Amino acid sequence: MTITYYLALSVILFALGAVGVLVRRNAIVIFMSLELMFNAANLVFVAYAAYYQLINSQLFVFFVMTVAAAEVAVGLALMVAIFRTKHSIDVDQMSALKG
Amino acid sequence: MSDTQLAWVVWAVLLPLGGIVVNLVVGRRLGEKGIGAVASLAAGGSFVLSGLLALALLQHPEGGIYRLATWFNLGSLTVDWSFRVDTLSVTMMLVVSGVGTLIHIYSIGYMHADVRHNGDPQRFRRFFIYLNLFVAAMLLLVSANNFLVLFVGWEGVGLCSYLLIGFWFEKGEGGLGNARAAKKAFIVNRVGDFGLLIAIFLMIGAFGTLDFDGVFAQAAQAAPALLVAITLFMLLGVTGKSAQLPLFVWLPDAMAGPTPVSALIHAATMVTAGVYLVARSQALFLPVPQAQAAVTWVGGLTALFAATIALGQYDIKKVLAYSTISQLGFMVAAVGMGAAVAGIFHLVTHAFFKALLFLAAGSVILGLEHGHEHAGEGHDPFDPQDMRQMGGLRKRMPLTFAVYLVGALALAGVAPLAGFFSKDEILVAASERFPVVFGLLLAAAFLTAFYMGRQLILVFFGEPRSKAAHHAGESRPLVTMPLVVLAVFSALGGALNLPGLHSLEHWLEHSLVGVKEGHFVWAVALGSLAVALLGLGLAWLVYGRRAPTEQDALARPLGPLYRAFERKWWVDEFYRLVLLRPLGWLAQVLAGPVDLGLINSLGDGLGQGSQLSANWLRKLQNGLVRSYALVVMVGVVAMFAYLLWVR
Amino acid sequence: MALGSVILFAVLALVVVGSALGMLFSRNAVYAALFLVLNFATVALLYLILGAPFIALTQITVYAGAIMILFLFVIMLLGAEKLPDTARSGRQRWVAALVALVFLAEVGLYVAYRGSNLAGMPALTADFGSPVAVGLALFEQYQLPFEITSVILLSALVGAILLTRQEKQRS
Amino acid sequence: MNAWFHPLVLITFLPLFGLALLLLLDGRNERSLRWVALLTSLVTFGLAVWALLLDRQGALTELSLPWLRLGRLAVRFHLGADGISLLMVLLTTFLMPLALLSTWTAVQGERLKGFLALFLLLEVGMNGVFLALDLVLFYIFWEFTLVPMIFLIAIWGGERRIYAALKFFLYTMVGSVLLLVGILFVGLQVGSFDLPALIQNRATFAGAQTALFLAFGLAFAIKVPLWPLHSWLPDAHVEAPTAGSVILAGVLLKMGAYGFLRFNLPLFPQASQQLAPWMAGLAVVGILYGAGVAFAQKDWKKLVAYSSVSHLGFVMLGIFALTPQAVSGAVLQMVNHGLSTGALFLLVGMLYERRHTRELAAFGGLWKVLPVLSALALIVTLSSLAVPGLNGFVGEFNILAGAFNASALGNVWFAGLGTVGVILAAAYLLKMFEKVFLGPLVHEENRSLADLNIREVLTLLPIVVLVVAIGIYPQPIFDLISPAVERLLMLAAQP
Repeated sequence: MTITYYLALSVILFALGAVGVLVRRNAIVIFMSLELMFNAANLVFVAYAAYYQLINSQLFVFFVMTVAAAEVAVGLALMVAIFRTKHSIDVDQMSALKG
Repeated sequence: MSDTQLAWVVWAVLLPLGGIVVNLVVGRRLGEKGIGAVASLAAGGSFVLSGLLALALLQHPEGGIYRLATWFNLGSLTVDWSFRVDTLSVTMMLVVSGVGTLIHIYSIGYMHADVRHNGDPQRFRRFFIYLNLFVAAMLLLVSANNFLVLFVGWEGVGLCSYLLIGFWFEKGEGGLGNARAAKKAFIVNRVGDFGLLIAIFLMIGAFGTLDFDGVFAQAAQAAPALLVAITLFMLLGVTGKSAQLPLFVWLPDAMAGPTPVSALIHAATMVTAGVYLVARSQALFLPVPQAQAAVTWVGGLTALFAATIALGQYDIKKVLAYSTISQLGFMVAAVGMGAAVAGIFHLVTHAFFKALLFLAAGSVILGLEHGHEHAGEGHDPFDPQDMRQMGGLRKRMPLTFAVYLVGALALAGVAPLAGFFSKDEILVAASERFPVVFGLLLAAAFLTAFYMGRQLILVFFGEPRSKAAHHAGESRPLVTMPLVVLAVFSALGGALNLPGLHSLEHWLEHSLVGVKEGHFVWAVALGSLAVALLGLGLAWLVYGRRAPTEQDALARPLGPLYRAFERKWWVDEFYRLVLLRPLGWLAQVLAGPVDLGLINSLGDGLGQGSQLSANWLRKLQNGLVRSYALVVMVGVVAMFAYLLWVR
Repeated sequence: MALGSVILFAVLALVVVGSALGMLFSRNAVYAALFLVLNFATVALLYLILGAPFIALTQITVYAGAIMILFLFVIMLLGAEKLPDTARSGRQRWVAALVALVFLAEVGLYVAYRGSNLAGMPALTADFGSPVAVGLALFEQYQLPFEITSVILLSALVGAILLTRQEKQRS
Repeated sequence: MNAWFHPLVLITFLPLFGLALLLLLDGRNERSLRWVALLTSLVTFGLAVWALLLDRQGALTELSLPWLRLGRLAVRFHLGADGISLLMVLLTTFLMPLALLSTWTAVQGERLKGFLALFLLLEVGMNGVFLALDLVLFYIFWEFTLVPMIFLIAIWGGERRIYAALKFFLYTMVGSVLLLVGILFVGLQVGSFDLPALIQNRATFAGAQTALFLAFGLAFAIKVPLWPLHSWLPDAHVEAPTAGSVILAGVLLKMGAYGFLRFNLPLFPQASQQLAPWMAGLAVVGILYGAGVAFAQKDWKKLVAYSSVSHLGFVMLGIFALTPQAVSGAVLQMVNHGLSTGALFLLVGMLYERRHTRELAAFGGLWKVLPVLSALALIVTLSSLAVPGLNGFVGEFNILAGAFNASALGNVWFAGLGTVGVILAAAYLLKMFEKVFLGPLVHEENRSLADLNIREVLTLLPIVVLVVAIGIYPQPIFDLISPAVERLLMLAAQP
C-alpha cells in the first residue's frame, strides 16, 4: 500500500471532474464536477498528511471545504439569478461576452 | 574712403525702403501726388547719395567695403551684410537710381491715367511701394560685397518683377494672363537662380567664403574644371535674369506689366543684372576660355535670335522687349569675351535709350487710350499697343515722336548717338576674338536697325489707321519731361567713353580685372554705321513707300521664315510640349495613382490588416465558458507535458 | 501491509470512480447529485483509513449533507433536472475526452517513472488526526486563517442573499 | 532651486494649472474659458523666454530626480534644455497662443471647454518631449501628445475625421511600438534610461546600432514624415481644425526631426554615418515628390500639407548631411516651417471660416476684396518658397550649402536635386497664390467677403514680423543652437 495508489485515484477523480466541467451543459452539473475536482485535491492533501505525519494538510482540507461551501452558496445564488432572466441554466446559452 | 562716406551706400539702399514705410503708414492720406513725391524723393535721394559716392570715388578710386552686420556665421562660413563701393558698383547705382528716379516721376503721370483706365485708383499707392522696393533690391544687388547678398538682391528684383508684371492681376488673356505671365517670369527666373545657387555652393566648397575679394583672390589657383563648373552654372543664372537663350521666354510676357515697369525693370536695370554679374566675376571667367566662349556664344546667338523675332511683332512693347533681349545678347557677349568695359558701356547707354523708348511707347499708349475714349468708342475692345492701329502719330504727338526718334536711332547705332559708340566697342572686341560671333552680332545690328525703322514707320508715319490714332493727343508734361531728359542722355551718352578718351574705361579699371586698352577701328565703325543705315533704309523701302496692309510686307517674300519670326520660333510651344505637359502629367500621376493609390494603401493596408486579424481573433472569444475552460485545460496538459519532458 | 487493506482500498476506489462516472453520465441532474453524494461518502471512508476522522465526518456533514442538499434544493427549485438537447458543442466533447486521456497518460508516465521511489505509508498513531489534535492546531496555529474563513462565509452569505433577492417591481 | 519651481518644470506643467482652472469654470462662460486658456499659454511663453534668458546667462540648470524603479532599472525625472530644445520650446509656446487666438470664433458651444483642455494637455506633452532627457520620460511625453491630437481631429475635424484620426493613430503607434522596444533594449543593456548615461555607455549596444537606429528612426520618420511614410499627414491636416493643423505642422512634425537629432545621432553614431546617404536620399525624394504632389492638389489645405512633406524633406536632408552648417540650417528650418506653414494654415482657416470651402477653384481674385489678408498671405507664401531676405531662405540655403559640401553624403547629387525642389516650390506655391488671390473675381459670393479683423491681424502679425526678422538677422538663433549642434555632431562623429 503506497501513496501512489491514492495519488492515482485522486488524478482519475480530478480528470473525471475536469471532463464533467468540459462536456456538461447544465451549469449545476458543472458545479458538481467542480466539487469533484476539489474532492480529488482534498484526497491528496489527506493522503500526504498520513504520509508525512503532518496534521497541517488536514487543516488545509478543512479550509478548502469552507471555501467550497461559500463558493457553492454564491454560485448557486448566481444560478438562480441567471435563471430568472434567461429561464435556462444551459451554459451554452450564456454567451453575452462573445467578442 | 572714410567709413562715413562708405555708409552712404547703406543709406542709398535703405532710403527707398523708408519710402515704402512712409507710403504704407500715411500713404492713404497723402493723395496721388504725395505718394508719388515720397517715392520719387526716396529714389532721388538714393541717386544723390550715389552721386556723392561717385564724387568720393574720384578722390579715392580704389573704393572700399562697408560691413553693416553679420548675417549669419556657421561653421567656417561667415556671410556679412556688407556693401562694396567701387567704380563698377557706383556706376550701376547711378544708372539704377538715376533712371529709376526719372521713371518714378514719369509714373506719377502715367499711373494716374493707368489706374483710372483700369478702374482701380486704390492701386496707385501699391505701385509706388513695389517700385521703391525694386529700387532698393536692385541697389542691394549692385552694391553687395558677396555673392549671397547679391543673391538677395537678385531674387528681390525677381520678386518685384513678379509683383509688377502681375500688377493688373485680374487682366490679360482670360483674366489670368497677367498673373500667369508673372508666375512664368518668377519660375523661369528660379530655374536660373538654381544655377546661381549651385555656383554659390561650389564656391563655398572651393573657397570657403563668398566675399568677392576672397573668391577672386583664390580663383587663379583653383582647378580649371571647378571654375568651368562654377561659371557655367553662373551662366545659367545669367540666362534666366538677363533673358538669354534658352531662358528668355519670360521677358516678352513680362510686358504685361505697366509700361514704366517694362522700362525700368525689363529694359534698363533688372535684366542687366546678369551682365553685371559676369562683369563683376571676370576673375572667375578669365582663367577659363571655354566658359568665356560659352557666354559669348549664348550672347551672340541670343542677339540674332531675338532680333529675328522682333521683326514679326505688332505689339509696340513686344518689339521693344525682343529688342531688349537682343541688346542684352550684345552685352552678355561682350562681358563673355572679356570686354567688360564695353559691356557695361552698352549697359549704360542701353539703359538710357531703351528706357526712353519704353516710356515713349507708354506715352503713345496713353495717347491712344486717350484718343480711344475721345473717339467715343470707350467700350469696344481695343488694343492700344497694336501698331496696326497706329500710324501718323508724328503730327499728333510731336514731342513723343522726337524723343522716340532719338531713342530708335541710338538703338539702331547711328552715329553720333550713344548706341553707336557702345555697340561699336563690342563689335571691335568680337572681331578680334570671335569672328563668327562678330558676324552674328553684325547681322543682329542690321536687323535692329531694320525693325526699329519698321516700328518708327508703322507708329509715326503714314496716315492714322484707327479712330483712336486719329484722336490721339500729346501726353502731360509730367510724362514727357523725363522723356526729354532721357533723350538728352541717349544722344550724348556716347561721351562717357569716347574713343581716344576712354573715360569710362579708366574709371572702371579700378574695379574690373583684365581691362584692356580699347581702341577704335575705323573699318568696324564705318561698317556698323553702314549696316545701321542700310537697315533703316531697307525698312523705308519695305514699309515706308506704301500704306501698310493687314499682312506684313515681309510675310510674302520670306514665307514660312516670317511665320517663324511671328510665332517666336515656337519656343513657348516647344517648352510646353517637352517640359510643362510631361511635368504636369507627372504631378497628376504622383498625386493620383502613386500617392492615393500605392503609398496610401500602405497605411490603409495596415488598418485593414489589423481589422482582418482582429476579426479572426475575435472568433476565439465565443462567449462559451466551457470553451475557455477547455483552453485552460489544454494549457494545463501542455505545461505538464513540458515539465515531464524537461525533468 | 496486509493484502486486506489493499483489497479494501480497491473496493472503495472502484466505488469512488464508479460514482464519479455515474455523475458524469447521468442525464438527470438529480441522479448526478445523488451519485456525487455516494462519491463523497466513499471518499470520507478513505479519509478514515488515512487517519483523518475529523475531516471524514466534516466531509459527510458539510459536503454530502449540507452542500449536496443545497444542490438538490436548487435543482428542484429551478426544475432544471434535464436540459433540452442542443448540438452546439459536439466537438468539444471529444476534445475534452482526448485532453483528459492525455492528462491521465501524462500522470501515468510520471508515476511509472518517478513515483517508484516513494516509500510505503507509515503506520499511524492512534490519536493522529483526532478531533483534539485538529482543534488544537486550528485554534493555535491557524487562528487567523480560521477567522478569515468566517469572514468569507459571512460575505458568501450576504452575497447569496443579495443575488437572489427579488427586485421590487416598479410600475 | 526648489524642484517644483524649476523653470523647466514650470514650462512643462504650467498648462496643467490652466487646465485645472478651466475645469473649475462654468462651461457656458465661453469668454472666460478662452481667456484662461490664452493667458495660460501666454504665461507659458513668458516662462520659455525667461528660461532662454537664464540660459543666455548660463544659469539654466538641469533637473534630475529619481522617479521610478523597475527592478534594477531606474527611471529618472530628468529635464534639461540645450539650444535646440529651448528653440523648440519657444516655437511651441509661441505658436500656442496664436493657435488659440485662431479658434476664437471657429470653435464654440458646450464642447469648447474640452477643446481648450485638450490643447493645454497637448502643450504639456510637446514641451515635455523637447525637454525630457530620460528615454522613458521622453516616451511618456511622446505618446502623451498623441492622445489630445487624436481627439482634436476626431471630434472637431472635417467630414472624414474618424478615418483621419484612425490613420494618424495607426501610423504613429506602429512607430511608437518599435521605439518602445528600442528604448527597453537600450535601457536593459546599459541599466539606465538616462540619456547622458546611455551616451557614455553607448559602446554596450554598439553591435545592434543599425537595428536600433531603424527602431528609433521609424517612429521619428513617421512623425516627420519622411517619404514614403507620409500618407497620414494630408488626411490629418485636411480634417483637423485650423488650430490643430497649426500645431500639427508647427510642432508635432518637428518632434520627429528633433528625435533624430537628440537620440539617433548621439546614440548610434556609426549607424547614423552609414545610413546618412539613405536617409538623405529619402529626404530628397520627399522634397521632389512632395512638391510634385502638392502641385496637383485642388484642395488648398492638402496643397499646404504636401508642401510640408517637401519642406520637412529639406530638414531631414540637413540633419543627415551631418555638417554644422546643414544641421544648424535644418534646426532653423524647423522653426521656419513652423512659422510659415503655421501661418498658411491660419490663412486657410480664416478663409474657410468665411467661405466654408477649401477648394482652390472656389477662390480667385481675392486680393481685390481682401487686401490685408492677401498682403500677409503673400509674405507668408514668399517665406515658404524661400525668397532671400525672409526666414525660409536662410534655412534652406544653409541646408543645401551644407549638404552640397558634406562628406557624409559623398556626392553633390543630394543637394543638387534638393535645390531643384526650390524651383518646384515656386511652381506650386505661386500656383496656389495665383488660384486664390490673383486673376479676376469669378465667384460672386467672394465679392462680399470681409477683410481681417483686429484679432486675426494680431494672430498673423507676430509670425510675419518673425519671418522678416529671422530672414534679415538670424544670427541670434544660430548663436543659440550652434553649441548644441556642434556637440551633437561631435558625438555623432566619434565611433
